[in-house]
Amino acid sequence: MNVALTPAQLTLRDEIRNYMDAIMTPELLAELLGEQREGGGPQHRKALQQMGSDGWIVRSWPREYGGQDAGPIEQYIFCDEVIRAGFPYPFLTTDGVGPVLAAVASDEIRESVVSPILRGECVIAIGYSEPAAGTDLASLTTRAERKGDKWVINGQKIWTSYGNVADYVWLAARTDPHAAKKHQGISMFLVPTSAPGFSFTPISTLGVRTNATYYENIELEDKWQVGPLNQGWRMITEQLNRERLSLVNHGPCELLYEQVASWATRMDAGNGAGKVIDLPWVRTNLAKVKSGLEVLRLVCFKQAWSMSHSNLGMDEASAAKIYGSEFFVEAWRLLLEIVGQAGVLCSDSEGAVLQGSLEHRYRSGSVLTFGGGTNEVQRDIVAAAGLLMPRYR
Amino acid sequence: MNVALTPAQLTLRDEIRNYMDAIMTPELLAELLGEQREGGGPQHRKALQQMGSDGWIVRSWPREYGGQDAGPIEQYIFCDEVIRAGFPYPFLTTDGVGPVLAAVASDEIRESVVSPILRGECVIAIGYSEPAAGTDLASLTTRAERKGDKWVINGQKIWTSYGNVADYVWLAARTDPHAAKKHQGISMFLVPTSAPGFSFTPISTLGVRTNATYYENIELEDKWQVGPLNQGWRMITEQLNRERLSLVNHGPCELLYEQVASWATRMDAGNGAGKVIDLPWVRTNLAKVKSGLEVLRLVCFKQAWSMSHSNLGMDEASAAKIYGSEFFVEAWRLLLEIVGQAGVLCSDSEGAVLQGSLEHRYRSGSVLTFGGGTNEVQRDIVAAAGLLMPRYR
Amino acid sequence: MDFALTEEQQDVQQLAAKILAQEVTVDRLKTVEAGKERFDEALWQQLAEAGLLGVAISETYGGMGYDFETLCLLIEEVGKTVAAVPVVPVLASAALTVQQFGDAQHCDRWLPGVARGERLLTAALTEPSADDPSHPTTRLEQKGDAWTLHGEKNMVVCADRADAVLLTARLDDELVLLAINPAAANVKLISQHVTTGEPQFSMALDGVSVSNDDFIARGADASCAVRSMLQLTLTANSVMTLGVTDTMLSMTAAYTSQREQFGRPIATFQAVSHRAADAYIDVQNLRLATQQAASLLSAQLDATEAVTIAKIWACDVAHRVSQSAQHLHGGIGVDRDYPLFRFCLWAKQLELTLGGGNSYLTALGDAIAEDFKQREGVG
Amino acid sequence: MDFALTEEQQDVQQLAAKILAQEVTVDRLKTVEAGKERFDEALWQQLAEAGLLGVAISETYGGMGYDFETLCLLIEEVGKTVAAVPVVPVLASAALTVQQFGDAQHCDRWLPGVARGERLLTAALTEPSADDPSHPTTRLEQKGDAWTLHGEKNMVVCADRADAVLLTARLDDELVLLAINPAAANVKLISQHVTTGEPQFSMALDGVSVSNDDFIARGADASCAVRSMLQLTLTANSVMTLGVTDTMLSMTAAYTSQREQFGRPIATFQAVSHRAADAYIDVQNLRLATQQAASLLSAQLDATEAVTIAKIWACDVAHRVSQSAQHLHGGIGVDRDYPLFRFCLWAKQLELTLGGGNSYLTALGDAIAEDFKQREGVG
Repeated sequence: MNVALTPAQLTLRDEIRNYMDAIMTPELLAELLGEQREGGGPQHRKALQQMGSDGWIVRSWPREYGGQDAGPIEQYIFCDEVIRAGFPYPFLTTDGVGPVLAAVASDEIRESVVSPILRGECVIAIGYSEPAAGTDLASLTTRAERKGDKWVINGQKIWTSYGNVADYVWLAARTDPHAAKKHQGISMFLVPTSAPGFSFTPISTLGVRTNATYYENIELEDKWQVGPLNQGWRMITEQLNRERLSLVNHGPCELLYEQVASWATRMDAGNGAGKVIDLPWVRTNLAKVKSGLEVLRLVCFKQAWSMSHSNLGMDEASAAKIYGSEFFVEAWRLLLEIVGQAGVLCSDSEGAVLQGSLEHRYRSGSVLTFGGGTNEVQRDIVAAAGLLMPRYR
Repeated sequence: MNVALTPAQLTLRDEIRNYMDAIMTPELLAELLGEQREGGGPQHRKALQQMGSDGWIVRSWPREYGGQDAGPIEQYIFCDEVIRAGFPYPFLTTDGVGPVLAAVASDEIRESVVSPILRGECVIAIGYSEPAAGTDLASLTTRAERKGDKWVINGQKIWTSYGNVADYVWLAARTDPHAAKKHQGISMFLVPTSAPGFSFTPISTLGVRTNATYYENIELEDKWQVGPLNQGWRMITEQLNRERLSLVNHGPCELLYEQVASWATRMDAGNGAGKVIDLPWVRTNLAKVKSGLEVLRLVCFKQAWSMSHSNLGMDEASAAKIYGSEFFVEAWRLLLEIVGQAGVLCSDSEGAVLQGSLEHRYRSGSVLTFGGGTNEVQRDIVAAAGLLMPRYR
Repeated sequence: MDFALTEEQQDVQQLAAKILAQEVTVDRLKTVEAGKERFDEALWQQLAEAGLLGVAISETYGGMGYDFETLCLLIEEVGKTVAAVPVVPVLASAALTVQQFGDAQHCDRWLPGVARGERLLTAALTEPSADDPSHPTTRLEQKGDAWTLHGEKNMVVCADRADAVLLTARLDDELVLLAINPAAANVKLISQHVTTGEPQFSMALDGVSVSNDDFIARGADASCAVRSMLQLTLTANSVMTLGVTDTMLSMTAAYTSQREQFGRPIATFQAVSHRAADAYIDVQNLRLATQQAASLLSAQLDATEAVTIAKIWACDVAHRVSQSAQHLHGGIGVDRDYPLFRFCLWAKQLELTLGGGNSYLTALGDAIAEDFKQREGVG
Repeated sequence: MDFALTEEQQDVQQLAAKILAQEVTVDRLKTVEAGKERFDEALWQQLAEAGLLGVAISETYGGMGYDFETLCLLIEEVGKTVAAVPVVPVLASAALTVQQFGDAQHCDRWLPGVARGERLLTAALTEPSADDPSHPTTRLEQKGDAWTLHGEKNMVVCADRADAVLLTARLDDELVLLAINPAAANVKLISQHVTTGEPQFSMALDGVSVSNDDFIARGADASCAVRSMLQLTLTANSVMTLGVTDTMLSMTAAYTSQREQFGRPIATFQAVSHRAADAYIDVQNLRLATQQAASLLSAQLDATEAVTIAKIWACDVAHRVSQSAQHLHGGIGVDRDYPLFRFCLWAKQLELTLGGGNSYLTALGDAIAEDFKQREGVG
């Protein structure tokens, strides 16, 4: 057993860290502090194309699609550094939907969608959740009906992040309303956001901006229906499982931990008590974050290692998602306590600490505990798959 | 609003504290350190009779039974001081079963059982739980069958605390096996432990000694069946509700908190770090116990106050039981940490700290979280009664 | 021992609840928040007309003359609605401190106006580099018969609207509590953007002239006044947290009882109902902790420990209940079109105001150690 | 980065698991515990015959010559069964320290015997008034060419059976690490009764003669040896905790899956299954934390932080999983006729051995502060 990164992995990490330093130009950083915090602005688009042409997007893809088959550990390092740098990288496009399209879509779609993805020129939003179908995703009601040689889509999705800037929505729609079970009869579509009948409205949340997207008599040629008809549920769950792995990367939390610790080392505690970091409770808060973070790092790398040996269990993936998402909530709280009252000053305020990054983080804290498969369902999975306990509904 | 005890209540508290100091003779204390930790030994019996003849047992009873109708706050103060003193007071007899017998039993039983209870000469054990009927108490299978003018009892009970020393068992038995619902058809019996067919075996647990009790063709005259036939379930639940209130008294925890804090004030921390209480984490542990304890004290008095105004809600009683029982587990942990490695030395060991009382406490910690109505059921009650949330089975 | 409210207190509570429930609709909050400042002028006037701004101001100065405990009932109701009215800094921190520690002239000058809703007082309790108003870095310099003030305060609520800001400074080694007009020369206010949108300001004091009239207290009196102001503020914020979390809890119970997934209300999943039950216990416990602190302060008894314990509970409960409410609501809970998010913002702001729970655990631990050292006669 | 066990490690793990599963039945434990001491002589011999006592002892001294990480696999299996064998103090604390810091004579004298199960070594890490073996109050006094030892050690596992007890003392200002024969004159052992029943002893040292041969290390070497001994012991105990909690977890999953109440297995209540799921996450996380510490120690890399973090997790997980297991079992869980209670006792003992989690959080926090002060170039 060897829990340290190999020299090659360390070199890769440093390479990406340096590369991302260059990617994060002052212009891009400025753009990301404003309305387009989640990406999609011109600077962000430009940077993404740069990453595409520098070969980073294709790197993790299988060799048959021109990729380099980068292993899960290397891909984790990549993800982690990119997120840590603060770049809104469209993982759902590049590592979620992209490889699926490459595997099952028609040559035409590969040409018109997959290639642009690899060039960093195409972003795809995910359209699964609906107002009445959240955790119980299989009860979705957006429908696609066959009319002549076209599909006609009608319905509404929510939490369509990137829906305002994406080129396509990867949409789950009901194609067989008479299927015996509700998770049957669902198919996947690629909906161009330029299609007549597509619209969106912003949803402003505690933390980030997302969208409601509307599908009103959108007519699509058959080529936009991707994968086996009525078999979409398996594609959805596989994509969600893949996605879950990138939700709890340790890097961004590590970065903030280091920034707060450095800040506490420089700041006077007032009243002759030395520096903030000299207060015993501040040290304890940092120690709690550190000991939680260290295990999160191990959990993530263990997961990547298990994937590279093709034996990542469902229980392991769910356990990681529960632990990571709940640890983040705790970590933001502990770090904010250290900053104290000024921690509630927003990024654009006089007197904001660390550019208000903790103020923003705490507002986003809860999204991961219910998003990406709510933690209640994940615990059901852990008990059933990890402990073989019987279930009851 | 006035959260302080009245001068009369403070006087009562001091009076009981002084009285209990006198009750806890060296002989009794020695007896309680040995096999008869839970009471029932000759010294304990003697002390209980003393308390009876000094009028303490009858004090909380209604005036019609010779009591003084002591209010719930006064009775809480009494309970708390008695438990704090370390005296194993038979609350289930004196405040649980006793008043019920006084209210519904025949004159004969009142004469032969209730009067001795008030004199401190009679102890009654509770026989509800069975191996297959714990949380789901209503599925109990011990049966009482009518044969001629007698009842014949057969079955087994577990967790019959005091079953080895009690004069009677207050037994729940099924008298109508054909009742429509399982909580119907249960009746209450007073079983003399001298009756042929009664036996017990000790159950040694992590914390305390208790018993399994066996009922083999025990023949009882009709007078031992108490209360309305087949209506025992209501008597059980009422008694459990009453019992729940005395489970989480704050006094014993307060006493240990003070003992540990005093110990930490006297002990050197070693290595020139002053006293143990000078270690920042020790102070924080004490502060956590103190802030939890203070609220437990308020919860208990609020409950007693609500009872004295006859409006204690089920949700309030359940919330107090959950909070208190889980706080105790946390408090024993925090206090044991302060004592450190020597905290695992038992009371009879060379080098034991505070007579090993924390070593004993931590072993008893979990009993209250599942005993007295498991906390899962209590949370169901809080959600349903306190928050009006719908239930599903 | 008595947990009952007096009849007068029940009246105040009901009056406050009625006005706030009626006025503070989601639309009203959106309108206020779309305006220049998150301050609901009309509501403030309405509370004044109902006499509620004067609930703890002496009848001598046009108030109702009730105690701090009664004021807390108003504050709890404001917390329940997150109404855009600065009841804590104006009524608890500033007005009560002036009433208790100012002279008759100070009281005359401001309190009747506060009760009528015509004047605002506020308090500056923190500096960018000093959390504790008893140890300010702001300094007062004497020049002949006059003084000048130098330093910086921050996060001062409604400093722009206040007639006077209570603040501390050092005059050599002496602590002073002053009331400074924020419109005076050499005071510079800069708006600060905080998570709730509450109007807060940094306040640069660059040689502000201070006269005899501006002194509320000096030396030991000032220490005493500042300690009292802190305890009132901490308790009032804990009470506000109680209101905020109480509403989050009832919203969560209601939402999960009607939201269906998998063909049944999600409240029927034990994982959901038990987390709500834990929040219920938390809110009940916080209620008791704040009642104790408010009751002791009202009775002018030593409340140091009770105030600290209430603050510790308020911090924990704010965080836990807010996270539970967000989590159990799922996506809708963080949607700014649904009212929950405001309560979450307030929960975090209240938690961190004057510092988070762990710093108060340290303070409580230090006090415990002092106490036991005295009991044991150890150095 | 590689989480795989080598083939040799898998062999050791399987061999240990097989022997322990076969031998350590509930009846066997009851028999041992009914005897004079909780020490399973027969099992100890069986482990010796299988070569397992020598798993980390060099081949030169008759062992298998594997690393500490491999020894941890044996320790985990012992934790899983709470077998009555002192693998941590004998094999990790004492034997590895002698092997690494003793001279060839020390190794020759003891290690072959330890591997064969014929000799025991143990370590005394605490004193009644000093938790830290690097700062003992026990002192060594020089008189001409000889030394005498004065002081008291406590909670020394199997001191009665040991050929030598490793312990620290001060010689003036110098730290020394000694190996003392507990049967020597002026050593007085008193049996101590601990919660698990593990045989532990206080050890009064009242002028014990010490010769040159008894020195394992002095001065800086001794500091280094003691630090290493502590890190090995802490990690080994964390690994033992992993085994203990792992078994509690699987017992809980199995029991709740078959125990029926209200007509269904209680595992089907979400409140039950989710608490078990949390315990599962805890045990998995502890596994990773201990693997990291053991792996770094085996590679002779700096493991200070990793060992501390493993200990912090071990303390928390021991407490939480033990309480969850007891609670979810209900009454049967605390019944001493059912095997769970032994694991609960071990969980608490391991948690507190060498101090609880909060003291290690403090140590970690202090180290973090030092680190950041260096990075920032601050005092």
